[in-house]
Amino acid sequence: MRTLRNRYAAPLSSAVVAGLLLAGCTDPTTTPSGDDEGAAATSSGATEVVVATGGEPDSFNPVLGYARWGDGKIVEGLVRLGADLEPEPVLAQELPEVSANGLTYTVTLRDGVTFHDGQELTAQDVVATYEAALDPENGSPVAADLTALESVEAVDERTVRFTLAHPQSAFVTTTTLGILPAGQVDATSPEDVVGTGPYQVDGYRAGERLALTANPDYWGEQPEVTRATFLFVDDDAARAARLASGEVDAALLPAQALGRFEDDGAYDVVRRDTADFRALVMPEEGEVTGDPAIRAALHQGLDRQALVDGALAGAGRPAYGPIPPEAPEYSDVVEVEVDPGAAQQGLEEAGWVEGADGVREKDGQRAAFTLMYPAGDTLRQNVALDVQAQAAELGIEVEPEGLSWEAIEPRMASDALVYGSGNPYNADLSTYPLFHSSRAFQGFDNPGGYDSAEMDAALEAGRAAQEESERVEAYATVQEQLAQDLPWVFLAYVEHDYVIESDTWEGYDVPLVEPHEHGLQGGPWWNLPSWTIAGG
Amino acid sequence: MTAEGWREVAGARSRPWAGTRRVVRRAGSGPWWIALGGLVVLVLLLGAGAADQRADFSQAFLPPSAEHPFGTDQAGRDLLTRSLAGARVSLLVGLVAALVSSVVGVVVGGLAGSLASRGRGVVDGALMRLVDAVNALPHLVLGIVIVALLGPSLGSVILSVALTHWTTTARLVRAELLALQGAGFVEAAVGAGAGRWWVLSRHLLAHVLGRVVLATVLMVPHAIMHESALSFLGLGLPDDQASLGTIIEQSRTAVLAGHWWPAVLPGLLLVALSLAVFALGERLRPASRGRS
Amino acid sequence: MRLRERLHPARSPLTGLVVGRLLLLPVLVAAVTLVMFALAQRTPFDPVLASLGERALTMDGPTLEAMRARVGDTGAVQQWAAWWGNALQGDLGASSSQRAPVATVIAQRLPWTLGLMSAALVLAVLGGVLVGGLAGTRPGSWADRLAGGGLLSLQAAPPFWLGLVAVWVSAVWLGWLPTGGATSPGSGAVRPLDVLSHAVLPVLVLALSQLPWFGLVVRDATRDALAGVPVRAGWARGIATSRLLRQHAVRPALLPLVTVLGVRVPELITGAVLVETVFSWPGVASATVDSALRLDFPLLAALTVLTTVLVVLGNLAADVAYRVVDPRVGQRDG
Amino acid sequence: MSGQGYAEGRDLGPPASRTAGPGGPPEGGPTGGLRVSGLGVALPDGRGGHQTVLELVDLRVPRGRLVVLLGPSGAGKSTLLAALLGLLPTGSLVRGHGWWEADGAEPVDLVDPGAAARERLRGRVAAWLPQAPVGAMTPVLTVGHHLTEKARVHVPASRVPAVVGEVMRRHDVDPAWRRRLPSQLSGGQAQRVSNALALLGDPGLVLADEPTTGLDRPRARAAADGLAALAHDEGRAVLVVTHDLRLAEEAADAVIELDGGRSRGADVPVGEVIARARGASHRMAPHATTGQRLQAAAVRPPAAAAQRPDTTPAGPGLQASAEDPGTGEGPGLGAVDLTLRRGRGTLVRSGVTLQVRPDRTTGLMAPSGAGKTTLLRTLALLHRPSEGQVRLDGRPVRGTGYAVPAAVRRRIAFVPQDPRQGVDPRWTLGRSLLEPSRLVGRTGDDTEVARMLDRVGLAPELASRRPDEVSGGQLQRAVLARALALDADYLLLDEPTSMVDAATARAVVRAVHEHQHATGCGVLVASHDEELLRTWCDVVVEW
Repeated sequence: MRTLRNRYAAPLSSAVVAGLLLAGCTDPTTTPSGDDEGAAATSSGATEVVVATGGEPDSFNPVLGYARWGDGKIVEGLVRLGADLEPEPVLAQELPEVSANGLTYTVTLRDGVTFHDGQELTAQDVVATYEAALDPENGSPVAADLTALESVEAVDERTVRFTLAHPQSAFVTTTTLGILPAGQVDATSPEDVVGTGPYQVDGYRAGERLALTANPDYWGEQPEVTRATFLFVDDDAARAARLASGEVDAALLPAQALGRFEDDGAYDVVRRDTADFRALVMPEEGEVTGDPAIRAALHQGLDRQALVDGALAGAGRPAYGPIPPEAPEYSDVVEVEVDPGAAQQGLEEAGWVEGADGVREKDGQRAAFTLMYPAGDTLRQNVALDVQAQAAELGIEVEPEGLSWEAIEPRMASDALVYGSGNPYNADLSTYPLFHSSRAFQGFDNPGGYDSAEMDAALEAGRAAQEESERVEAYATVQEQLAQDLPWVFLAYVEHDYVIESDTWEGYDVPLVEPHEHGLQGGPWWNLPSWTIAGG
Repeated sequence: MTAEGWREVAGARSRPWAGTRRVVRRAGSGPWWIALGGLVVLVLLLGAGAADQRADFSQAFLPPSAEHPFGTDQAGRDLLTRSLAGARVSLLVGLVAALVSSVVGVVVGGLAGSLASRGRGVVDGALMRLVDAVNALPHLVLGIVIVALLGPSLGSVILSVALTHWTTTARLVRAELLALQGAGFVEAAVGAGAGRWWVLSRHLLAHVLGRVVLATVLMVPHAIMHESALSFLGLGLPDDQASLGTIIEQSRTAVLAGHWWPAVLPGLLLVALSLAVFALGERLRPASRGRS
Repeated sequence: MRLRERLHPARSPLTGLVVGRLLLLPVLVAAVTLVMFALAQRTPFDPVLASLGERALTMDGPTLEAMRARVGDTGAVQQWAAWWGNALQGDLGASSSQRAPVATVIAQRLPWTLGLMSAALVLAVLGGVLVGGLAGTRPGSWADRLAGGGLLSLQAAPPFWLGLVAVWVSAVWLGWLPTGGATSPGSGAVRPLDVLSHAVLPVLVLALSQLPWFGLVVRDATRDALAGVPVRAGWARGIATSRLLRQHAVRPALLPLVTVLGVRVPELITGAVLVETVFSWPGVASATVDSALRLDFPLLAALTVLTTVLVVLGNLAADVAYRVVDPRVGQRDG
Repeated sequence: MSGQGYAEGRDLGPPASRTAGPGGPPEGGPTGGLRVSGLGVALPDGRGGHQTVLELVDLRVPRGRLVVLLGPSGAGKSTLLAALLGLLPTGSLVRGHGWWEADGAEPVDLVDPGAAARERLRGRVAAWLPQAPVGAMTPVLTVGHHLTEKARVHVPASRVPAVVGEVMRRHDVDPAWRRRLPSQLSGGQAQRVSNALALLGDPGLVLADEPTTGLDRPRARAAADGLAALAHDEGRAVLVVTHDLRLAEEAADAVIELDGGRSRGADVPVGEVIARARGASHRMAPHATTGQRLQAAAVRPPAAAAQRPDTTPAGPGLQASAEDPGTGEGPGLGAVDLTLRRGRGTLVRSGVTLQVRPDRTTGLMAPSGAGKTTLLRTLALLHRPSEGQVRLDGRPVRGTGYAVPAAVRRRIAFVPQDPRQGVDPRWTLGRSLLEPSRLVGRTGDDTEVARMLDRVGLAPELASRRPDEVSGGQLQRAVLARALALDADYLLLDEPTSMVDAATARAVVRAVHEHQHATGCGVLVASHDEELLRTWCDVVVEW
């Protein structure tokens, strides 16, 4: 090969390098505002953090659903919900003043707050942001929270008044919506999203990363961690790999991938309780799934704790209803003593008797149904597999089937589905869309087509309640109805697991109960601005 | 031949080309090919009854042992059983896709070949441009598009593989037909008064079919590869019809947690399966090699 | 006969080839996209769900239904014509999965894919020539058998599996090679050394997945050359054996290799799709998968057109190279 | 075995005699040369056994002499050269020796000098002029590369350019060709490059393999002269293997015949050997009437036949005036003013007119590539002429292949050159042989097949074998048997003896003769073998 090497080796190897450099040098993905020198100058370890979260949020505009619970680091709402789920004022000077009839909420804005671009926060900005969320053209998911809001107006430069069509006891929790400058409410790219938060955007690559730096003009306390980079890594495996190779300091990881990190002292595993439930949607129309005896048998016979220990690898807790025990609306009426024997007996009594193949039958109908789950979601797949195994013990045949959401949607009326949702903040949101008959088969709302007049009345009462006690009572009825009709079989609240480099930062371990949505906002970095540097 | 006086020339074995003859003779023979071919049968037989395994999460991620030679997966299912079932799915998808694409290829190639020989060069030209066109498509990307738009299912995976791979067969059949038109034995039959049907049924069919069978078998590993790639990308078969690609895809996270077996061992089985089918094709090759 | 002459007017075969293929290209691209639009029409493909992505699941039901009602049902051909109308004016639409204009996505990601593919191709060719040449010049030896078996097995190994094994080895055992992305996440800058260290595994795996084919081609061609008259004639002329193997056996084998590089473009793209996915390489190939998984139709259509063009140009380059490099081709009868 | 054989070889010692061959070396010239004694070669047959190709060959080629080794295709001529050059396939067995005696030095055995000695010898003693010069050069390397590389074998790097320049001048190689690839050279240019390449380093022995194949007369003569000059002017020992009698006649100092693996005629004058080779046609046992005509044909001067058939009726045979073969009129299979093209229109030949008459044997002599096969296929109604007509008994036949009525097609039988192509590889020979009769509805049986095989001298057992289970010669005869079974009026044979040994050739000719005698069919034989045609045919057309 001598001649070959002599003559071609140099150009070839330089071609390899050149090919890569070509890719590198012409890399247009850095934003022009991306400040490389700054990055180099402040590379003092602990003041910077690199986080791998799940997929990129669909939008960084709060109007389009970003930071729905007011925990955005870039944008801030009038109020936010603390770790104890109590609202606390942020851009509002204090919590909203509610009129006696419960129809007007008046908010006075905090003084001296400026947006990242230097504009001062005014009432007009608040009004514009809420109006954009209400505009059906925007298709804002926040609109669902604001169904009661009739109008919003600026009383003066510093005062905003919300007028409701009907009383809504939980309205304060919806004023968490992040406020944008009036002229920029339709921003789509994160670079255009200008907030008032402790961090501002300092570089963004679509689908890859978002870099934040501390906002020097922040109205509140300056964060100790001055730079944070969020990597959007959809793939659990890739996230684990990048954490293992030391590229990132913290990451969201499924319980199955924790293995090595749990034993490794260099990492701290943060496990958060959640209101993020998984449940089986039992369609009303299904011959088997609609049968009360079958539902009751599953409700009583499925061992939630075994499911948590197995399918969830311990990262979860049993769930019996949509409202988590931490919430004031929670009622223990939904809870059940797991007893497979009693469940079987109930089936026998209802006429479901064991057939030749071990599957029960009633009037020629086999106790068998298909359980759909979104393909690629390992966790829901595991839940489905565990349900299959446990149901088989009861004599019920469950056939899991992984499908795309497109394929799932048209079959929701007939086939059971592993559903995930839930939030600890707002009982209305975690029940009304799922169980009110008017929402049957609207998008992914009320997927089983559950229809009960008592339930509808209770949901409406809960929504309209002004007094805390009134609301708690209404949701007690809701949960009673759920326990009675069992339209869904609730299985578990999934715990969210995060891995973070240990002994570098402090203050991230707060007793937070997370909602279904997590990633950029949730996790240990939920309160990133109040982290402190360890030993510092 | 007189036995005495003959000798081998000294140093002949060290000539640069000395090995070429041996290699040609050895190609396609040898017991290990047969052993690998047996693997295919084994997979088909053993994979048959292994589909319905219940999850048992207490047995999750057991490393390979005597009881579970491939270990267990995240749901505590025996990976060997699952891999064999997955291999059967992969093999069936590969076979059906290869068959479908061969049928399309035979129809197009047969049409082009017989029309070309009757002087209908325009149709032949058009069909061959079509073949060029399909060949010019990036197979996996097209497969991704088809599966994405039709929704992931057995049918769309087979379709996406078949639609992109029939061109090889079409070219082969056409070329074979054209070559056979000029083959001495066909001309001899024509000269002896044979008609088209006689030549087609007595001579051409057997030759072309032999080639097509070979091409089909050799296409199976390729189709398996495509299927597993699609499944791996999350665009292939759903988890409950797990093929080897799906199993490997589901094990990606586990690998990082130190559970290497769910990804590595089914992958090895996939390699062995492809090699086995390929070897089977190589065994068929001399049998279907008619001329030359 | 006359028709044939009209179809193939007298012109240099090379120009004819190039012109013919370039004429075929727009037709092909138009046909492919039309098929895509037609497929999209008769499938569960829901443009609203596609554009909303994950948001659809948490979105208020009535809002979602309202959006669906607003999306009019137009025919595939109209959609197709509209898409092309916009595309030809430079507007490729907006990608919902990447949240950026399609043109921007491609401009940002294409260099990464081209860099990965070209580096891998160079390595694969070098490795293939080395292994294939070594094996081919020693037919029947243990080195030949080892190389042959190894190449065949490697060829049977799916690239994504090779990638997984590489990740396992480097992340679990070695721990010092990055296994994802193209740049270190901490900094916004693109530093050559940083990119190189990130590129090691993807490039190696992609090269490894392409290498067997080159290796086998070179091995067979070398073996053929070795069995041919020129090698014997050279040997009889007294040329030293090592030189004979290099110049008269391996070198002729490089000719077919060079000329068929272009044909490998589809396989290279296939490999790039899988490797980019495994290693989170920010190229167009992984974007293809993303766009398909999220039914990001504008991006998917644009990327399909892009890859089709790449493959056609690759094939064309191969044919041209074949004719330019190999003087024998032009002289063959018919 | 090899070690022992090698030792025995040594024990025999170098030959005692160093006297030059017949005629002696030129005065003052170098002495020595090649002396092959008792050489036998057995090649591996691919099934673990060996096939003896050379039985016992003795010959000597003194320096300054050109010796021609004559023999039909497949006689083992090339094997002899391979043995001397060390190019025998792996696993071949040899016996005997090929001594090379240089001035006063210890004689070396070229056949089996031992591995170490071979390394010293190759490229220095013997120059090989292969049959096709282009095919023997590596296609991707330039002429200059080839020459430089060869020069470096012999001289230090500093002298290479000078040596290459010198050898290019000597062999008339234009300096502009240095940058060309072998495929960019014309036949004549390639020949000169090949000579320069072979003779660089001044080897004493030149081994030329079929140097006139594919050349027309003038170029063949030039090639022969060139070879003669190598011997006579430059004092090398030149051994030429060929089946070209004219080459032997024109250039040889001595002619040796190779038949059945044995050499003959070393001690006989050239003229006698050639005459005997010419006369070898009697071995073909023609039937009586043809035999008489042969005598006349044999004495006809060769040049008389070298006229273009389109200008004058060619081949003025015995009854040339009575049987003008050029009109296409009257009974017979006629080609009238045909223009033949092949592939996508490459012109092969135009203005071809020829008549095959019943009960006559017409010969068509032409070098390879002249279009014989195209003409025969046209006459067999398998190939469409671009212009002109094929006439059967005076009436034009329209169309080709399926378009021609089956009855008309069956009147003409065509035997292609390569028998391997001629039968369906999946069918047994018996089934192939019965195809003609099955096509007309008869169901032939084993006895019919046996009779057909017997006609061409084959055993009935062959009926159950497939084509790859019989030898080329057997297959050739089987294909002929099938053609004969058609009972066609015209039999067209394409190079019937080029790929078979002498015995098969004789059997083929005998079978055709007997068939013609029995049926009175017209026969057209196309061949490049002048001797075969001259001794067999009534009329010979030369292209």
